[in-house]
Amino acid sequence: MPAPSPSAVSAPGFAGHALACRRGERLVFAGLDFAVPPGGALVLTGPNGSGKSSLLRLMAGLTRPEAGMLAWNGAPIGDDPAAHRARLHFIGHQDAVKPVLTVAETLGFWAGMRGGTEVRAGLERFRLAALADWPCRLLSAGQRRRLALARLVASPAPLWLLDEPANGLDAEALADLLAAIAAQRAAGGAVVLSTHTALPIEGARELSLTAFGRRAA
Amino acid sequence: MPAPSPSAVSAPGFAGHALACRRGERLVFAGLDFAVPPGGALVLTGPNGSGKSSLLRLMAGLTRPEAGMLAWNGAPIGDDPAAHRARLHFIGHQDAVKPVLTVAETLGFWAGMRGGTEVRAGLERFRLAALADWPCRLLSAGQRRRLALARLVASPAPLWLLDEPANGLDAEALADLLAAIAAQRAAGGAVVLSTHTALPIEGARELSLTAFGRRAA
Amino acid sequence: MTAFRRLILRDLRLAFRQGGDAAMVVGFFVLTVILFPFGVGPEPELLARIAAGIVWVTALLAALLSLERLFQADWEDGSLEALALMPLPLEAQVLAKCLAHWLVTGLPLSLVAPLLALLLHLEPAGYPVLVLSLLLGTPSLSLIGAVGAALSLGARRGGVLLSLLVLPLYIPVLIFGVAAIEARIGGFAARPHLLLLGALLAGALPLAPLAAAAALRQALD
Amino acid sequence: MTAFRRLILRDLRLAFRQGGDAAMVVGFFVLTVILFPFGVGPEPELLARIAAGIVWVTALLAALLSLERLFQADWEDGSLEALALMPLPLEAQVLAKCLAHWLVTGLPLSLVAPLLALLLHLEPAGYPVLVLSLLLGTPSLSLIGAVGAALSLGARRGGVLLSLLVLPLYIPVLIFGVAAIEARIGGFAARPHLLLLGALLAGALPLAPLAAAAALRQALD
Amino acid sequence: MHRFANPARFMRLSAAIMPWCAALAAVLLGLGLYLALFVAPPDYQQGEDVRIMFIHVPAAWMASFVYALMALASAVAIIWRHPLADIAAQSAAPLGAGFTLLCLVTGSLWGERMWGTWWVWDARLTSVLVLFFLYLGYIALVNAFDEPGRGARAGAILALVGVVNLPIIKFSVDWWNTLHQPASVFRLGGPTIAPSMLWPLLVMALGFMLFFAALLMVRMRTALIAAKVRALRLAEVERHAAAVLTPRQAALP
Ligand code: HEM
Ligand SMILES: Nc1ncnc2c1ncn2[C@@H]1O[C@H](COP(=O)(O)OP(=O)(O)OP(=O)(O)O)[C@@H](O)[C@H]1O
Ligand SMILES: Nc1ncnc2c1ncn2[C@@H]1O[C@H](COP(=O)(O)OP(=O)(O)OP(=O)(O)O)[C@@H](O)[C@H]1O
Ligand SMILES: [Mg+2]
Ligand SMILES: [Mg+2]
Repeated sequence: MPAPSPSAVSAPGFAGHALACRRGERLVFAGLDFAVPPGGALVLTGPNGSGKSSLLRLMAGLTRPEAGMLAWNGAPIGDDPAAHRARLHFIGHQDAVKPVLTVAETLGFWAGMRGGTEVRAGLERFRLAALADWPCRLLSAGQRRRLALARLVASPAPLWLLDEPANGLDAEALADLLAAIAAQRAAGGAVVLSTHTALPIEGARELSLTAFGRRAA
Repeated sequence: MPAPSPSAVSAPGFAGHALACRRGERLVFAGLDFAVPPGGALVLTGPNGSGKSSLLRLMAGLTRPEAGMLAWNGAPIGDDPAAHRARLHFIGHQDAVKPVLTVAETLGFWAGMRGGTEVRAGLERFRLAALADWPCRLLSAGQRRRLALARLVASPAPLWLLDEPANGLDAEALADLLAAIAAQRAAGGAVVLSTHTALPIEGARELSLTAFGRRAA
Repeated sequence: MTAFRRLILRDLRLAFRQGGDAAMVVGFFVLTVILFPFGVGPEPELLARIAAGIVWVTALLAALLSLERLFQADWEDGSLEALALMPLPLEAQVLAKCLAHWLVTGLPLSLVAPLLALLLHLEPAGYPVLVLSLLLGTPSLSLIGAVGAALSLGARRGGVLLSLLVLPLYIPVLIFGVAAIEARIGGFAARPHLLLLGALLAGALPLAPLAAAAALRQALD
Repeated sequence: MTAFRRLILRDLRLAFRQGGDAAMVVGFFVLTVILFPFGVGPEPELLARIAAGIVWVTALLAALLSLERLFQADWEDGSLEALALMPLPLEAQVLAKCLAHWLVTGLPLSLVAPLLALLLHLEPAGYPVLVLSLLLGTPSLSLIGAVGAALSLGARRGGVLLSLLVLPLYIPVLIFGVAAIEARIGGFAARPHLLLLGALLAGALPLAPLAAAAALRQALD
Repeated sequence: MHRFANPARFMRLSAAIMPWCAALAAVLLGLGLYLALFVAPPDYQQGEDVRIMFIHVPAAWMASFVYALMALASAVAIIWRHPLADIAAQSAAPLGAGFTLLCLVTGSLWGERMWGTWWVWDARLTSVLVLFFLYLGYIALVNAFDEPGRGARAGAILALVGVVNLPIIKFSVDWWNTLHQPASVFRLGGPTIAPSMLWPLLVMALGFMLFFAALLMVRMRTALIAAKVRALRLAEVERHAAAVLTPRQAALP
């Protein structure tokens, strides 16, 4: 990956400079730079425990960087956390799906909390429309994952942070995800995702983390 | 997949004949046959919700088939459920890892419950030895998955039932898993696993489930 | 629908569908009050003496019981992370969750209390004050409990911590609640006690969500 | 180490490390008993009258409180599935889990009870019987509760159901437990009541694991 | 289809028996009420209040009897997996709860007259209350799962566990000294109740029993028909879904 210059932080899009992350007493990574222009995609790779999830949580503002800064269109995200929250979607390892709510209720809730109204579109994008009235308890692992991903479509947001979104998806659902990502980028949105399998995402930059926090060459 | 003849049920290894599975009031699949000889491997594929997990749970004896029978070396497993339990490993979608126990304690417990003593070997096989004294709360998603898989090595058993074991594993861990599977088969064990990504498992049969339970040609 | 109301609605739905943590409270409350006569004996005068205390202590335990999992379930399944990233400030979300919690615990509990007081032979004069004191006091229980629940999240000994943190804070609510009823039964004015309960609530209403939200943020860190 | 002992050890470890569900019980117990004087007033004679009842009712609630999650956590994270596939029969596993549960709830609770009885001015004559009755009664609470917890696993209103299912079955234990203490204090023999408690335990010991294991199997189905 | 073989026989049999059962119940209840209200003498102590007994006591007997029946059906359901047994247990539960409630209410009314209080925490009364909660718990448990099968199996286990309460109800008056009357009909050494009261009581009891039997059959028939409708509708949906989805599945690489 071409390391972005510090000036990338002031460019349009989402960027980070000299980031360091500490979990407990361990420094997971340090001196990390990245930049995702509007319409761009950044793919995080690296072995288990190298800090992909930690980096994504940091990007979402769930944790604070030990050092360095994150910026959106040049403005540090720490300056206005509410605005940052409003512009991002974060899908972590867990699906945030309640067994007793139906598929439509779940998606309606998460979309509605962000003022999104495209519930129907979300369900259809990930082929869940036929399951709309099932309680989520009945979903298979991949169906749950698709429901989590449907939030992306149901309430649009310019920045997507996806932690191993392809886990457990079948071939069709993977194609749906890739199509959704392509549409997001075409609309000028930015996508950051982590993965262990090669995903055919055109023109994506790759940021490869190593086990001890040094970026691979 | 070459459908096994009914006589396969009486052959050595693990086999099922005319299996049907009902979840709630839905028939997930019916009329399903399979056979895994000693040293063999069976790979379950199919879209999300096609019944791979349901089939694996059924093979484990966690649920009873709606119709049909399962046999080990020709003897129906229903005749001696205790013996069946003793000979199998089942790793589901969930990792059965407690956040407050350490890695070594977790593996020690699960192996010990089956009389297994190869805890060290399990940790090493999945490169967890360095993390042995970490509480599992600190593990990354892939590290947790590896810990679940380490049970396979820590207490040997002739039949492995693995539900999407490769999910979340990095390239190294995937190689570890494939090596463990190869060793198991070389020792005459049988392996059944489900997956959404193509895994290079030599000489494995594939059983492809479709959304409504008819086997694909 | 605003995000605030949506969150309340969702928590109510969860409570009614799985009941589990919150709606069980009324059942628990009723059964507990039924247990007491077994424990202390069935003499009506004795029961009447301790009726107000029993109803209030049970209300307190019921609230405590249901609060332990106020954030726990959301935390375990990743929902809390997602909620923390919603545009609605976490403080408002805590308030919404407390309100939902009160609607499925404090409110029905206050309404069912007279029935239980009847079983326990409480003096008739005490009824209106019993209901009033519960209506004023139980929201404070939910709010204070939320702080404890948030603090103990992810702590290694969540439960013990929760009760140790919260119960002492509950004591003033309990004291004023019971005092109001006893005052009325004894022929004195219940009003000062009720006003104090109101003051506690007025204090908890802005402070508790602030404290709980801060605790949640650092639990997610 | 046998699988049975290994399971006990693991449950004890979990209880001590995360405290949460089981170890909080003693704290809960102590605080509740402390709350009562606030609720019913501090007169020593009144407290002495109801001391045995309060201690027993609280023990019961504490058991109930901690039982809700006896199998729940294992169920949610896939451990229960794995346990059900272990060579050790599920009945034995239930017994092991009940034993572990009793060791972190019933046992400490029985041992700390005299202290609380002191706070409540229980007649000195009642102390040995208090401890004895708790030692005999609390294992039954764990066992009966395990059946309820297993039955309500995954049910739509787990919590309410659990108390609805279990509290009625707890009533006999409560009655005999209190009766034993009151008998001794009143100068009568406590022995028949204690024997009945023992009989309940002797009945629950083989039956409860059977019923609970059957319920667990069908919960996994 | 073997599962429907027995239910089909039940449907035929019950269709034949049920009307007779219901008619006989109506006659006996009418006769019993007439005997109880107009023929039986007032009690020398209780006066006219004693007439509550003719409702209270049969209701109390039925409360225990229905529970025992339910437990028996549950045992059959668990051991032989007989499809009718589950339905019988589930259909009986609300009826049993009704009888128990009737016993509690009439007992309460009677208590107000005789003991001057609606309710005392005495062992007999309490154990009946526990029985009522057991019924409620059973009904709640059976309906607490989305899959009917799971609820039925959980309920069966609970019904068996709750059997311990039956001897407590029966013997509570002997084991503890209570306000409540000890047994005077079903006791060693024969009834101690006057024949002029015994006969109306027995007629009422038989009437209650037949009334219960008729209602049970109605409820079981309804449950069976509902299950069949559900199965047919589900098969229809699945056929439809398969027809819609198969072409796309086939087109997959
Ligand atoms: C809510 C209060 C009451 C409850 C729950 C209750 C419950 C019962 C039960 C369960 C039985 C059946 C006993 C058996 O099968 O052996 C019974 C029988 C009876 N009860 Fe009550 N009862 C109540 C109040 C009363 C009162 C106030 C009276 C009258 C003073 C009364 C008089 C009787 C009599 C005479 C019998 C028949 C006893 C026999 O012949 O075996 N009950 N009651
Ligand atoms: N209790 C239930 N009642 C009704 N349907 C159920 C129930 N449990 C599961 N199902 C359905 O059964 C089907 C099979 O689920 P299963 O988990 O076996 O799928 P899977 O092949 O493992 O899918 P995935 O690849 O997503 O893990 C799914 O469509 C699921 O929704
Ligand atoms: N609270 C903590 N204290 C110490 N170390 C921690 C803590 N939380 C996480 N870690 C460690 O931080 C590292 C980074 O974890 P992270 O979850 O970001 O990895 P990851 O790249 O997402 O891995 P995976 O591919 O397995 O999901 C891991 O080694 C993990 O064990
Ligand atoms: Mg990760
Ligand atoms: Mg699956």
